[in-house]
Parts: sequence; C-alpha cells; structure tokens
Amino acid sequence: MKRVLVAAIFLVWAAMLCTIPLFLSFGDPAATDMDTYFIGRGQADAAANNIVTSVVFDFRGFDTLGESVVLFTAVTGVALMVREKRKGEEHEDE
Amino acid sequence: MLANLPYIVVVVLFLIGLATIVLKRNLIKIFLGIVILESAVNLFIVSLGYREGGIAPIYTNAPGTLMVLPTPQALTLTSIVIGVATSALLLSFAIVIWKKYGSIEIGFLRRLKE
Amino acid sequence: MITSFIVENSPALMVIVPFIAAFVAPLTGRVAPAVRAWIVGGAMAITSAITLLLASDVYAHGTRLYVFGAQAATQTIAPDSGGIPVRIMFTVDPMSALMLVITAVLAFAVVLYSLTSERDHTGLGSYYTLFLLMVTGILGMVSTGDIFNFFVFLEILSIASAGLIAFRIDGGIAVEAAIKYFVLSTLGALAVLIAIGIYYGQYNALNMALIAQRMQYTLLDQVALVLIVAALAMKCGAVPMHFWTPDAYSMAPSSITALLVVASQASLYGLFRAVFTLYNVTLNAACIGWLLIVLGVLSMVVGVTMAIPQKNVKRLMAYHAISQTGYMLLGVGVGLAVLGNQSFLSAFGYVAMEGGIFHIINHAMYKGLLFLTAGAIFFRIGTYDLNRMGGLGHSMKWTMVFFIIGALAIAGIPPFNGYASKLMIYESVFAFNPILSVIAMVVSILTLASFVKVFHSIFMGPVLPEYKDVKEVPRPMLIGMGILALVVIAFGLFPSIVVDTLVAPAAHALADQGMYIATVIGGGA
Amino acid sequence: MDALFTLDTGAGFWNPLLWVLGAAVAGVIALVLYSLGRRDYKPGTAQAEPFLSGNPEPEKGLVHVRAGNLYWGFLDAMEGYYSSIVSLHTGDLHDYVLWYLGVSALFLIVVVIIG
Repeated sequence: MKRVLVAAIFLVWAAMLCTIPLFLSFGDPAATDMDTYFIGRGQADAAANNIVTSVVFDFRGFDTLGESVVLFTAVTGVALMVREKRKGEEHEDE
Repeated sequence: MLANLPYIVVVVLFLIGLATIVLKRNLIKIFLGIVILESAVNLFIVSLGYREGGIAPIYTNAPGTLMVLPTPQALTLTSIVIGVATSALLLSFAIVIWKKYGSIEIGFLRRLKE
Repeated sequence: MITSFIVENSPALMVIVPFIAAFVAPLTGRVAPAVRAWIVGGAMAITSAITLLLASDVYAHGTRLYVFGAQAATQTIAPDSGGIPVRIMFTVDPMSALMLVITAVLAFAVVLYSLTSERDHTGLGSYYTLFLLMVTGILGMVSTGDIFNFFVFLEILSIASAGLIAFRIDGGIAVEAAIKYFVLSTLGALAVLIAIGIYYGQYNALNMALIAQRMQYTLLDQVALVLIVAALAMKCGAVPMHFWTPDAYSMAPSSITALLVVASQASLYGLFRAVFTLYNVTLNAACIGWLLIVLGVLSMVVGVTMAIPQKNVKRLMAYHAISQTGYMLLGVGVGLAVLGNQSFLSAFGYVAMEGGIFHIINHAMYKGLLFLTAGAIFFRIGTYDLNRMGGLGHSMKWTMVFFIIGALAIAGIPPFNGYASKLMIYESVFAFNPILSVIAMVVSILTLASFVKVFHSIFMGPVLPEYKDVKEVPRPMLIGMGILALVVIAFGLFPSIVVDTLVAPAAHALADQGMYIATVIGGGA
Repeated sequence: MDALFTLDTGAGFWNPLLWVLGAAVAGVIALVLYSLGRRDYKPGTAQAEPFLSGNPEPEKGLVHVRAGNLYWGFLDAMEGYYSSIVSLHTGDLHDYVLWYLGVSALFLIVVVIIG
C-alpha cells in the first residue's frame, strides 16, 4: 500500500517537473530585458569586463552579502555542534 | 523536446535526489540526496540563461556577439555557496548523532514521536 | 540630521545592525561575557528601535522602498532600464511593517530573557550569533521585495534555526529534531528556488512587483504556485506537513522556541505574499482559498486534539501553535476565497483577513509568552514532563500570573487579545460558511480545556516535596515575560485601536496588488 | 462608550472596557456574598484539616492529580480517533518527507484540474 502511494507521489512529481522541459525552451529565453540591461550597462556602471562579476558584486551585491552571511551562519552552527560541553550540561528529558 | 536535454537532466537529477532522500536509510546518503537536489536546482538555474550561440558574458577585444544571460550565473554562485553551507551543517549533525547514538541509520532517529 | 539619516536608511540598518553584532558577539565573549551581554542586548534594542521607527514611518507615509546599490535609495528603476527594476530592493508595505513590529517586540523580550536563562551553557558566543542572525533572517524575509533575496534570507533563517534547535545537543535528541527540521526546510527552500527559476525563465524578472505585473498564470506558473505554497505551508506548520513542528519546538531552548514561532509566522507571511502579491486575481481565488481553508481547518482540529494527550509541556504548546496557525490560514483563506468579488470582500472578506492577520500578531505575543513561561519552569525544576510537575504556584507566583494571562489569551477568553481576533474570525467566517465557524469555536473550547489541564498539573496542588526549594526565576526573565504580558493585555483592552492602525492597513495592502505594483514600478510613492 | 474602543466585527461589535466594567460589578457582588458567609471559621485549628472518614491524610505528593490522569475519559471515548491519528506521527524522517511530497502532489492535482 505504502509503496503504491510512494510510486504515485513520484509520478506526480515527475509530471510536475516535466512541465519545465515541455514549456521552457533551452537556448531561447522567453524574455531578456533585465539581462540586456546588465550586459549593456555592466561595463559602465560596475567597471567590470566580466558581466557576471558586475552582477554578483554590484547589481545583486546584497545577495552576495546574504550568501556570505549564510556561510558564516553555517560555520557558527558547526562550531556549536563540535564544542566541548561542561559536565552535567546535558540532560535527558522524557 | 530533445533540444531541452539540460532540463530533462534536471528532472532526472531531481527525482534521483528525492528518491535518495526517501528510500535510503543512512543519514549520510540522505544528505547526499539533498546535495544531488541542490545540483539539480543549480543546473536548472544556470541553464535558464543559455542563449543559442552565445558567448560568456565577458567583454574582450574580440568583436561583440550574442552573450548568454549573466544573472542566472550569479544566482547559481549564490545558491552553490548556500548548498555548501547546508551540507556542512547537516554533516556536523551526523557527527553528533554518530557520537551519541553510535549509528547513523535513520531508524534510530525515532525518539521524538507522537 | 542623524535621525533623518536613520529614518532614511532604516530598512538597511535594521538588517545590518544585528548582523554586525552577530560578528562582534563571539569575539567580545572572549574578553568578558558581561560585555557580550551588553552588546547583544544593546544591538537588539537598537534593532527593535529602528524597526519600530521604520514601521511607524510606513504606517504614516505609506510603503517604503529601499534600493540597494542605486544612486539614490528610493530610485527603484534605473533611468535607462526601460521601466524595469533591476536592483535588489526592500519593499516595506504595511503588511511587512506589521511583521516587523511583531519581530521587534518579541525578539527584544526574548533576548532579555535568554541573557539569564541560557547563562549556564557553553557555546554562548555561537548562540548569540545565531540568535541575531535568525532575527536578521526574519527581518529580511518579511521586508524584501526581491524573490531570490527572499530565498537567501529564508536560508539564513533556516540554517540559524537548525543550529539553535540543536543547541543543547541533549544526548542527541535535540540534534535529531534539528535534522528533521533542517532536511525538511532545505527541501522546501529548494522547491522555492525551483519556483524562482520558473519565474525567471518565463518573465526574466526577480522583482516581485515585476513578476506580478507580468504574471500570465500559465501551467508553469501553476507549478510554481504549488511549489511555493506547499513549501511555505510546510514551513509554517500546516497540518499534513506539521510533523517537524512539535519535535523542533520541544527540543529548542525555550527562548528560541518563542522566536521560532515568529519564524513560522514569517513563512506564513511569505505564503500570503506569494498568493496575494505575485498572483492575486490571476489565479482561481476560490480554489486556492479553499486549499488554505482546508489546511487551516485540518491544522486547527488535528493540532488541538493532538495537544490534549501530550505529556511534555512544550510539545503540547507546539501542537497548540499548529492549531493557532490554522486560525490564520482560515481567516486569510476566506479573504482569498472571495477575492475579486468586491461585495463579498467588503461584507466579510476584509474582516476575515483582518482577523487572520490580527491573530498573527496576537499569537506571536501570547505563544511567545507561554513558551517563555515553560522555559522559566524548566529553568527551575529541569524537566518538561507534566507528570512530574505540581504545586509550583506556591513558589513561582509571577510565572503563574504570566502563564494565566497567556493561557486565557490563547483560549480566547475575554478580555484578552486572543478573543478579539477570534471573534473577528468567527463572525466573518460565519457569513462565509457557518460550519467552519462552529469548528473554530469548538477548537477554542478544546484549547481552553487543554490549558486547564496544563495549569492544574503545573501550578495547582500542594507543594511537592521535591520542589519545596524552588524559587522564582531571576528578574530579567520576568521582565522579558512581563513585556509580552503587557502587550497581550494592552491588545486585549484596546483591540479597535490596534485593528484600525496596524491590522486594517496591512490587510488592505496585502489584498491590493495593483497598489503594490504601482508603488514599485511607478518609481516610489 | 467611545467608538474608539469598540471593535467592529462586521456583524457585531466588541467592547472590552464594557466587559471589564461588567466583570468588576460581578466581582463586587461576589465579594458582598462572600462577606455574608460564616464567621466562626478559624484557620489553623483542627477545623481546617481535611476529614477523610477518619483515615490519616495521605502524603502531599500523592494528593496531587498528575497530568496523565486528566481527561482520561475524553481520551478513552475518542480511542478510535486517537489510535489512528497518533500512529501517523511515526517520528520517521522518511514519513515526514513523504507527507510533504504527497501534499504537494495533491496540491498540484487540485490546482491543475480546477484551474
């Protein structure tokens, strides 16, 4: 019973994801106006020949800040997991 | 349809990732399933930006031609780093579970229920 | 001069201040823990002040836009971009401002509380860092107007929350809860990312207003809608996907649990934002509205019935959090179901949405208060097991008073704030479908019954011999709880003021997609 | 009272201050009734001790009704519902993920079919 359900779930998910190759065409984006702006203005506004650089560090620089925050958060989380604990600090509830 | 091969690969990778999460009973393998999912999504985003015959969006001395879209590449950079952070934290959880439970089978992670 | 600078840049400052403090906190902890406590508390106070300042500004002067990296912070559209916003921007409309107010008040109360409640633990530097980053994540999530930026903040929030849920480690059981939470929330975040990719691939836009303007509601958009709605409903703990909630809520330190409530509300905000702002009338409002209503009713009923037999006090409260989330989904779902029908909307739709949104703010306050009282009890007696508690009312009088306030508010007893928002939901939903309203009332009664049980088993009865030396918790914890209790009482006594000034603008801003688009694309209010 | 304090809920209204006033009046009446009570009760004497048919009073810890015993009747009456709903909460990560995937799949079916 459970296996049938799992298979059904996977079928629906496969169908859901298959809309992507069916309706989006690779190599021919439907609209390009934002990126046209980036390509046109990247050199002048962000002083970078590499447009990806200008997008990462200028137009969407705030995302890059967020990305480094994510990294910092994860490092802190890892540090929390491997810390030395005081004796008797842990307890077993339930 | 077949011209959309990258997107089909995305679908296949995504389903493989989901199947790994749902069917495997080893924590590390489940986490690897999440990594596969992340790669699928990254591949999806980066292939959104491809334009037929486009070159990398870098200005050189060569005569200008069509460039691929730069934004998806920037987004992918961000999401790759987020993926790395996610897997790092997940693996550190696995370390603790191994230390405390002596096993990383998912069947042992059932002390919280009802 | 300095005030105008702060008001002008408040959207950026409210994210940057806790972020810088998060970097500084572990370093100063090496010098002296007291310095760290002052820095963390001070940073949180400043953040709350900036947030409240921003919110009051938004309520007075309308939606605030803040564009990162543009020549002027209000220049949403570059002059030569052909009318599209290309940079990341914060769009703080009254709905976002409401969430900002909730986060500011609760986070400030919680930080006061946790400065004392967690003082005996190791790893406090990392604890405060993650705490501040979690606040950053919530603040960013509710104020961003860029959908990829929303994903980034969602990830900051879920990584920080996962680290904090596992904070106590506790023989591995807290880590187990964290794994469950984190695997699910990563899955949800990836689903959101796929949806973002779909929007980008179709409309070449990442700005929410631009996506909303170009929305066609094709099959791909339906898929994206399903991915976003399911993922965010899972993250806010709606019922068939609520399983992580009791695990994570019960295993996190209590102060974090109070903040996790707001984090769930932020996911709920994301859900409403996606449905109302990205899609609005283009989607089949009745269909999605009924989906939310069904989720809401299931959450209410299953949440409250699962709460009754629980033995762990925080697990019990976590199930109640699920049940209360159901009220919000019900209220806003009814508003969504009649969206596009102006006569229904003004007859009861807006009131239902106001009720749902008012319930968000009320729930954050009283549920935060309840989790903090649970933490206070744990701080003194070291267990969450209801079967081992009893007679604490003799020694922990203030905690008992705060618990009573929270419990009466969550059960919807007048004159506390829970009653006001539930009344709005009952009456407006009754006009939509009487059965739903009756279910909501029955759930409220069961909530009261369940809290009577908790109150009896924790505070009533004779002083138990094992707890005869128990003292009241230290004053900072009481102040933290007191702030929330005061808010609960004030909102209960003056609900009309809150509804008129805070909630009604938020509900109208949420429902009015045209206004949102015009504000962003039109180049600022 | 002032319209400022009255919450309009569409079909009705709610004024907490009136309610508090009513509660205060009810409290005063209760206090009056209370003060009419017996005056020969003296705390601290044998009068205040519990009388359990002459049996000695049990220990304090045993008197308290613990949480697990409350609502036993309700839980017993709802046995069928609880046995099915509790068994859904397996605590298995796979089930958690599958519920999420399954509900998304259900959403997709509903959204695509209805529109």
